[in-house]
Amino acid sequence: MPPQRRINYTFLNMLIWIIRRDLLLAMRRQADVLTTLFFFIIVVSLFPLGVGPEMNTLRIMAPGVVWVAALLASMLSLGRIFSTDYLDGTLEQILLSPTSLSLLVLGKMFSHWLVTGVPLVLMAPVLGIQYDLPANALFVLTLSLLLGTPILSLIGAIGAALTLGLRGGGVLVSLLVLPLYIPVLIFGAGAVEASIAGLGFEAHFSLLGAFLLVSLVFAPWTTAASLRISVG
Amino acid sequence: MPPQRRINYTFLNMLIWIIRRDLLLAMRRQADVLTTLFFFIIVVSLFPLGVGPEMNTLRIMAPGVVWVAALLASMLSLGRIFSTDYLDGTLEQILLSPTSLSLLVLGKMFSHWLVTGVPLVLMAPVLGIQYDLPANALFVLTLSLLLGTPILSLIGAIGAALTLGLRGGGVLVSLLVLPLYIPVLIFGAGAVEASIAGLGFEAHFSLLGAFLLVSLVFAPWTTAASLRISVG
Amino acid sequence: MSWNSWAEFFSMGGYGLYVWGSYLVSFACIAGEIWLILNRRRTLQKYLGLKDESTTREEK
Amino acid sequence: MLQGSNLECIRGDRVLFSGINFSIKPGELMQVRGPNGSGKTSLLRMLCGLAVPNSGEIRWNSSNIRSLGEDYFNIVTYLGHLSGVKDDLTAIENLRITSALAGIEIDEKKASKVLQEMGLEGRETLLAKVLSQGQKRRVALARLLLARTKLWILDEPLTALDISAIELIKKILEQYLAQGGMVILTTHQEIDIAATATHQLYLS
Amino acid sequence: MLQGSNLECIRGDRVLFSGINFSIKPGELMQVRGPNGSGKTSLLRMLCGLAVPNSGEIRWNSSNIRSLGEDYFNIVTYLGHLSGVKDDLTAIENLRITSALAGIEIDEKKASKVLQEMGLEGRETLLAKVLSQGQKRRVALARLLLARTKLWILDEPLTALDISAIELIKKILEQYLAQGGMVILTTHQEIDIAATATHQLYLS
Amino acid sequence: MSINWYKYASPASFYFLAGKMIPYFSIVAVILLLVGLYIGFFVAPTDFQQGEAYRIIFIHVPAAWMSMFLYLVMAFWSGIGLAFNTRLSSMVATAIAPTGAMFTFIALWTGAWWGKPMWGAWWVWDARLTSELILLFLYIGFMSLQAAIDDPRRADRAGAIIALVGVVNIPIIYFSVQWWNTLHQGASVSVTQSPKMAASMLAGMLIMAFAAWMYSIAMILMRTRAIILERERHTAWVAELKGVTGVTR
Ligand code: HEM
Ligand SMILES: Nc1ncnc2c1ncn2[C@@H]1O[C@H](COP(=O)(O)OP(=O)(O)OP(=O)(O)O)[C@@H](O)[C@H]1O
Ligand SMILES: Nc1ncnc2c1ncn2[C@@H]1O[C@H](COP(=O)(O)OP(=O)(O)OP(=O)(O)O)[C@@H](O)[C@H]1O
Ligand SMILES: [Mg+2]
Ligand SMILES: [Mg+2]
Repeated sequence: MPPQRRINYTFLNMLIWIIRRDLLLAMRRQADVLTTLFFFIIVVSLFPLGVGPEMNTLRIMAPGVVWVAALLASMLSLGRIFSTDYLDGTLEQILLSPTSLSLLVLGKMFSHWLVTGVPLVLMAPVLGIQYDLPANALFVLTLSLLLGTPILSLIGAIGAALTLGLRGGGVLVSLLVLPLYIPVLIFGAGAVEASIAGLGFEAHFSLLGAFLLVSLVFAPWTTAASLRISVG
Repeated sequence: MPPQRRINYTFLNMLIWIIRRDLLLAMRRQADVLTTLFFFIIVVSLFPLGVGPEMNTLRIMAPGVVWVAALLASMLSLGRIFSTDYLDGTLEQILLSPTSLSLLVLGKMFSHWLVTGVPLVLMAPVLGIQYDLPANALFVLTLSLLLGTPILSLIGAIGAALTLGLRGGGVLVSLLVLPLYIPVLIFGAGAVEASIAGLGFEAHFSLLGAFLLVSLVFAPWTTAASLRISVG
Repeated sequence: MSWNSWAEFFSMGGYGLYVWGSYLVSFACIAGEIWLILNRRRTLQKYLGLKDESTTREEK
Repeated sequence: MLQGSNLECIRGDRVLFSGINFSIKPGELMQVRGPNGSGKTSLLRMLCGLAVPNSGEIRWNSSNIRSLGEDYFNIVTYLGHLSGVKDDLTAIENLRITSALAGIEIDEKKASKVLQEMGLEGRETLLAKVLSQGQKRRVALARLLLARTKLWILDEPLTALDISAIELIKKILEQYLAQGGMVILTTHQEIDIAATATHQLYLS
Repeated sequence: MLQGSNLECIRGDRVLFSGINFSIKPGELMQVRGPNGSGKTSLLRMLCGLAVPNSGEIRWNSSNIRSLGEDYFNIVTYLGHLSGVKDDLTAIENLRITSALAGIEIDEKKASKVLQEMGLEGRETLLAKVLSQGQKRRVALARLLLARTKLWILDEPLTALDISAIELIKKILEQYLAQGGMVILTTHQEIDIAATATHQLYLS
Repeated sequence: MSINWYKYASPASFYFLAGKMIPYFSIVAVILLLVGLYIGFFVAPTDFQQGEAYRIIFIHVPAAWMSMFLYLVMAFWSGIGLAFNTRLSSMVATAIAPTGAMFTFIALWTGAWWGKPMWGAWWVWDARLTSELILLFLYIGFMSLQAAIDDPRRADRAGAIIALVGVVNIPIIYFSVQWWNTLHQGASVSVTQSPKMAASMLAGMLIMAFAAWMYSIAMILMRTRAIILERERHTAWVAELKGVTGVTR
């Protein structure tokens, strides 16, 4: 006879607790949030230094560069989703929590996006100005990041979970995750390029939206399974 | 009366031990070495995806992109120089070693370069071909990386030492280190661009060489001091 | 240089947006900094229970 | 009632243990003993569902714990080598969050009362990273005072604790056992805990 | 002879200890005692030169250890909470490298002999990450069998060790003391070590 | 009259000394600012090339100067703190960083708002602009590093190292215009050459620069005082302050 599930907590409550916790941790380490953002800014600002100051070249590169930088910034912060929890044993406790693990994982993904994705979205227009993008393209760029960054957090978490506890996981995770990021990159940057070229970008956006939905459904579940494998 | 220094080890011996150790660890974790390399390859290969397949644009971007990728790859692997040693207490033992700490640190920097820098240098010509660079430029690209990557390891170690044990250090280190990497990037990529444009690149190279010498002299010492601060 | 009217002064020969855009933001930054410092001091005073701006003490 | 039958654990080329059988009823204590490396930690991780035995079965009231899934975690509290205390949270926050994850929500006042019982008075609002080894461990153990589970699995709970803390843990365990809880414990330190029955499981 | 005079340690708002004075001579043992969080670890890290006291002075044969610089590390061996055992190296490699860093080069045969003395027979070529908690600790402690330093500073060396290992450590320490070594030790477990003189330093 | 410098090197004495000096610096800063703005907007003539847009110079150049100068001062004091273990100098260095970062930001901002009408772009990847941007990153790096470390002694020393290493950037900014041939104009104020601009423009710029300097000193002193209080809150002299009401004691 399986035991009765206690009722003094609800699923939603759990979700809120885990998000609150992760945001609290992020607050404690404001440096974390700020540094992901600055990493993004710095990478975007590095390219002109390597490539040279010619504005026409830069304008062509802009969508690609901003998107690649967003991708890298988001990827680099993946380490933090699970590894600190793993190292200090909190993850074991999360795995042993009497709630759906997928739900807790979804909460962690959401707070990861709040902490790393949203600042990038907000910062993107300013960086676009550095590359002299027209207002219209800036708008599309921001919107494409808004749609795309959650996908990065969702998919990235799978990789982070799989590489947990492996030394050098930080780089291994990029190897696993980047191939999955590539479609997001292509359609994200593609939308902006299309809008610069004066073409429609709706097709790109609907593809991004579809990716988002698919990963929203599958990623938490897959990540939960990966965690059980990595820790077990 | 200070005690007699024992003579059953020499400075050189120590240096060899620490390099051997770090290479052994890298062998055990081949994934680490390979993944830095693959990161480099993937970043370089991502750009054409983000920017579009136009060969002329790509050729202009090539030196910048390869250099930025090398810089990021090297930077991302900085975490490994000290942090694993810090977490398992080996670093304390290194700090308590009766040899010059700067020397041990130099050994660690050297093996970091062997493991991360050298593969990039070897790989660069192949990637340059992807971007349709002429043979001459490929040669200069490789040479510039050969001169530049040791600087990245040397300077990077300072940042890694300073951020030791700080959560979110992985990204904080990039904030500290990237501004210092920028001159290397400018002159490294500049040399290649000059050679593509048919201009002389000797000036760039001698500046890179000067940077290398300066950092070779100051970086080990500064890093040793930073380590004592971070662990103390 | 003398301006013929306030309107001319504010338009800055057509560059009003840029000139005032620069000055306004700069002074906003300065004001912000001053506010931050004063606020920091106020919080500290409350926390430490200091009664007043005690800037001096009797030299012995 | 927790039952293990014919449990086996293989690590690398080595059979750590095999043919392990036991059963514990409410109010009973099981001490897992054995020298370093005999497989105590490995066994405990199987019992709490983090690892899977190479062969054999673990049953809770005659249903396999695998089949219980997440419901099993309503029954068991595990405390491992790693204490699950986050360095960047204060003691209070740590306790509130770990117990929330275990399904028990408490407010700050309650949390700080529990921490005081664990001898952390005056440290409740310090970040855990500045706490000493033993203090961290106390924060982790405070969770036991709140747990309403039926089975506690504790891997070396006494590590880093001073004598007064060990006394405290002993009292907590005895009280829990008296109320019908079950405890599975490893420790290299001698500790004498009163229970309805004390099983000794020797691994070697 | 190691002397501490008037040592003070401040962490955050708290004075952990102040006015600590002691001196140890060859053959003597000092046990640092005190409840969790009383500052034992902090004191030991000062004594081995990893941290700097907030005030006061630590002298080795009447010269300040700061002024000795790296020479001091020829005198002292420190073993902390963290054992300094690398997960990705085998037990043998770990031992060879840590002792090389301390200035003592040994070959594989010697290393494996020392590990066997520490009760790790058959585990010498396993990667440390698969070793149990106690086995890892033994690998770390093996270094003591090779050390030729005059002062050992040990922070909770007995953590995770089983009874036979504790006996072994006790024997090693007694032999070292008999040969004129000095030992500074913290532990929450009772252990009775024979020495020319045993100082007790209480922190609270 | 001889001043006992050592006395003022103790945070406690400095706290009171700074408290006395802040009003003077503030007043001088305000006066200079008003005079400078008056000259800038009402005395200096219209530039024949740039029209009125050049009036941004009166804030842009002082801010750019201060951004570099303050970095040097910060690196100097943190270096002193590192070498001689003087707490006060490290605190001053910590106090300088936010003001320096603010001036760097102002230089970037005003530069951008000047560049749009003059060059037609908010931003170009010119050497000087780039290195000023790097300077902002250096300030932010310094501040984030210190913020990430809880133990103030450790934070001081770690910050000092990064500040000193970053000093290499300053000559790069200053000479970048000579090294690379780019859009941004070179130095128009130089000790060796006679000035190339109208005397009233020059005067306005210099006066504004002094105003910025005085302002910085006042801000830094105020921030240092706050830092002193935060760090020394457990000492006897801070405890003594608790009963104090203003000057009356
Ligand atoms: C974001 C853009 C800009 C940045 C970061 C920037 C940065 C700087 C810096 C660091 C200095 C001081 C260097 C020195 O005195 O040697 C400076 C001075 C100056 N800048 Fe800019 N600047 C920017 C845009 C502009 C623009 C658009 C103009 C005018 C068209 C301009 C005109 C000047 C002038 C006239 C000086 C004074 C040079 C001197 O007299 O020494 N700047 N700027
Ligand atoms: N891949 C492997 N090959 C050989 N032996 C292995 C391997 N992985 C683990 N082991 C052995 O398995 C055992 C793990 O034991 P475990 O951690 O469960 O011990 P324990 O009883 O908890 O010991 P302790 O008292 O030290 O905590 C160790 O003896 C270790 O050497
Ligand atoms: N920033 C801080 N603010 C207040 N207290 C602090 C701070 N940092 C450290 N402490 C206190 O300093 C003490 C550190 O003690 P230490 O680790 O030396 O203890 P210990 O005697 O080794 O204890 P244990 O027996 O648990 O290992 C703890 O009591 C901790 O709470
Ligand atoms: Mg164990
Ligand atoms: Mg301790």
